[in-house]
Amino acid sequence: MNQPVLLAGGINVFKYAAPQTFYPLAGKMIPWFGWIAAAFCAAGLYVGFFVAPTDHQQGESYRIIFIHVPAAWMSMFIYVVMAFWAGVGLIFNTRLSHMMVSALVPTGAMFTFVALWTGALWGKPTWGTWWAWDARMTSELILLFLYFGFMALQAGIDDARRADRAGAVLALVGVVNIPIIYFSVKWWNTLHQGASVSLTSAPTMATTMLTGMLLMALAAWMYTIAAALHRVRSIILEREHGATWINEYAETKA
Amino acid sequence: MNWGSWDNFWMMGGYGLYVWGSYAVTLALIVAEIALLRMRRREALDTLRQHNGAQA
Amino acid sequence: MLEAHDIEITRGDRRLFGNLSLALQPGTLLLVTGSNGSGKTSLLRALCGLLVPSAGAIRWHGENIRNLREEYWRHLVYIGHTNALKDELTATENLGVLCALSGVHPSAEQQRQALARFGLAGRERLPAKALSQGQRRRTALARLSLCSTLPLWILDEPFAALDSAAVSHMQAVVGRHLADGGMVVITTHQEVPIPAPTMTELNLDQGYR
Amino acid sequence: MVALLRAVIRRDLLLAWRRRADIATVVLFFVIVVSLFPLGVGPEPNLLRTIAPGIIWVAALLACMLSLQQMFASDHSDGALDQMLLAAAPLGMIVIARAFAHWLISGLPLVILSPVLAIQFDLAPELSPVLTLSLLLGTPILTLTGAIGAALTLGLRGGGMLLALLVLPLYVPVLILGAGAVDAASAGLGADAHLLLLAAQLVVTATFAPWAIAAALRISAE
Repeated sequence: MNQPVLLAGGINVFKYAAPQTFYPLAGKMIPWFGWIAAAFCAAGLYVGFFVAPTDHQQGESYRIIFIHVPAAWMSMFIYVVMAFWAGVGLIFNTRLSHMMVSALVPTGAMFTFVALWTGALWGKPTWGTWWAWDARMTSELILLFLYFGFMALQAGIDDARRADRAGAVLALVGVVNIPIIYFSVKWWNTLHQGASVSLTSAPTMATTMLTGMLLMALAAWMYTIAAALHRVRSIILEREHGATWINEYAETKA
Repeated sequence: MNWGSWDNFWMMGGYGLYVWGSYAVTLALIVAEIALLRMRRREALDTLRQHNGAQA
Repeated sequence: MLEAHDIEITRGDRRLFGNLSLALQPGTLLLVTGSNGSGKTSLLRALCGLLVPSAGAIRWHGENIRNLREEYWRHLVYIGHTNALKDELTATENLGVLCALSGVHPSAEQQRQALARFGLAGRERLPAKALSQGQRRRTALARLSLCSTLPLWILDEPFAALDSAAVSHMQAVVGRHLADGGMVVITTHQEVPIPAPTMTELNLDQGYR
Repeated sequence: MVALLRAVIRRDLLLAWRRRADIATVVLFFVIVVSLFPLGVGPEPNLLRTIAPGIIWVAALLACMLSLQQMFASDHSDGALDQMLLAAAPLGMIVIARAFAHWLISGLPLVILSPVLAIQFDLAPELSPVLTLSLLLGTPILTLTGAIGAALTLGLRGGGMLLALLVLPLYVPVLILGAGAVDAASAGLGADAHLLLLAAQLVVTATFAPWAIAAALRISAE
């Protein structure tokens, strides 16, 4: 069975689908992604705080955007990537893709929470309230519930194989439902006037603002890859404890 | 450079609480996630070594 | 015919067996033996297609059963160690549903006769919860005499909880099915001789590691 | 195959009839939850009229959840589920038959009761049919979506709470469209758009959910 791998670089990526070849490769990639994330983050923060001008409507409070928007993007993007690996895992029956799904979930939930938290802190000075039943905020909250549901389901199943496959079905059902949820919440929101303030009507963006946001988004992306690779390595260690290479490896690591 | 002084920087034009509240919690969560990641790896390795010890 | 090629079965972290191959020709009885926990039930569930082997393939007339699905299942009767009876339904109603799921739709009279042959005459209208363990087992097994047109029978401990009369009737039913060119897979820990044209015994305690 | 599916539906209805106390529990739960709200928020008629659709819909979601826990559980423990997985008809079809039976048993009673509960909340007479129609279109979606969760959590410890956690977020669109239909009608906007969207969602769910349920059942039964 073939299995595409996260990073295709023109080399034969299929042989890295086996956990024992993937494990050292991932180990080599983690520091790279980690440092690239840190560099993007530093650049993004510099642009965000020292280059981007003050917004004439919102003053300095808009600077929350540099984490709020990237976190919100990542929260949704990670769920889609999860669903992709879940589908690959179900179709090609590859253990590594299922492990990748489980490795992505906590980071996705973290970004979802960050998006909600920063949304609330941005909402207070902008709308005068911590929480508005705005379409984006509400969908983000439901997305957080979907992440929690996924984690609870996998935690509730002892058998790794069943946990993988049940989680995969749930991720696919979730990803089909996310757009439906989003549009229904939006529809509901427009019907119930009053909470119609939207984060999109926020500042007309200066180019430097956009640059800062994109840099931070890239940082979040690289961080996610590093975190997921790190976690997938732990999952491999937990799951494959019968394999000889794992046992030998554990001895070499003090 | 936008800010005349560090004081102004931390004040964030009166929005310091909101801006720094956002950044601090995000930072705390990322630090916590990294700590959890390392803990999980250490625990996985410990369990493996115990398995190996039991077999040897 | 039913074949298994180099199958390996893993439950959780435990590898039950591997490199197991078998072929079952029409008219053959396969007796699966082994100690508790050796994987008899798992093997049967894998042969049914309920459990996917971690390696290897199971074929029905040369075609992988994973692709055949209901094309395979319409030739199969599986009776597990649970009887699949609903407590609130009568023996006849239970029998009717189980046969219907196999794609067989016997008349009320045929069902009554099948139950009678298994010593359940006069109990057809009792809810299953009012039946004893042995009677429940016999109700589940009565399905076999209605599903004799389905060539492959996979039976998990069919003789458990049966009295001697029922055991000998079961022997006869299985014997007739084999004589008619059917295939039967049975697990048992009892010594029950079955008149089979050809019989293979598979002991899961030996080899297959 | 038709005879097979008919036998499955007949079995479920027969079982429900013999266990009618279970259906009564679901219906009573629905009525009690709805009746508790006026005690919590006060008997002010205008307020009650405003919140009625939302309350009745939320109670319907919860009642549906309650009944879903039993949809596959006993069949899983007594081996009847294995027989369905090995049936001579596609599992997706059997799942549709079972979902239909489940809806007849625990969805339809809620639909039928809703006009009575609407009276409790003094809902305008012309809104009551809208509420009933929205429930008629929405409760099958609840059954089908919930059955995915029920199949995934089969035999797990804490299955009931887990089921709620998995399924309730997925119920959001149904709740919004269902309760929204009545709100829109009372605001004079007409409920057609909501009801049409609900119907569309029913079609989509009925097309895709059975395969997800079937896959989940095979995974859980392995």
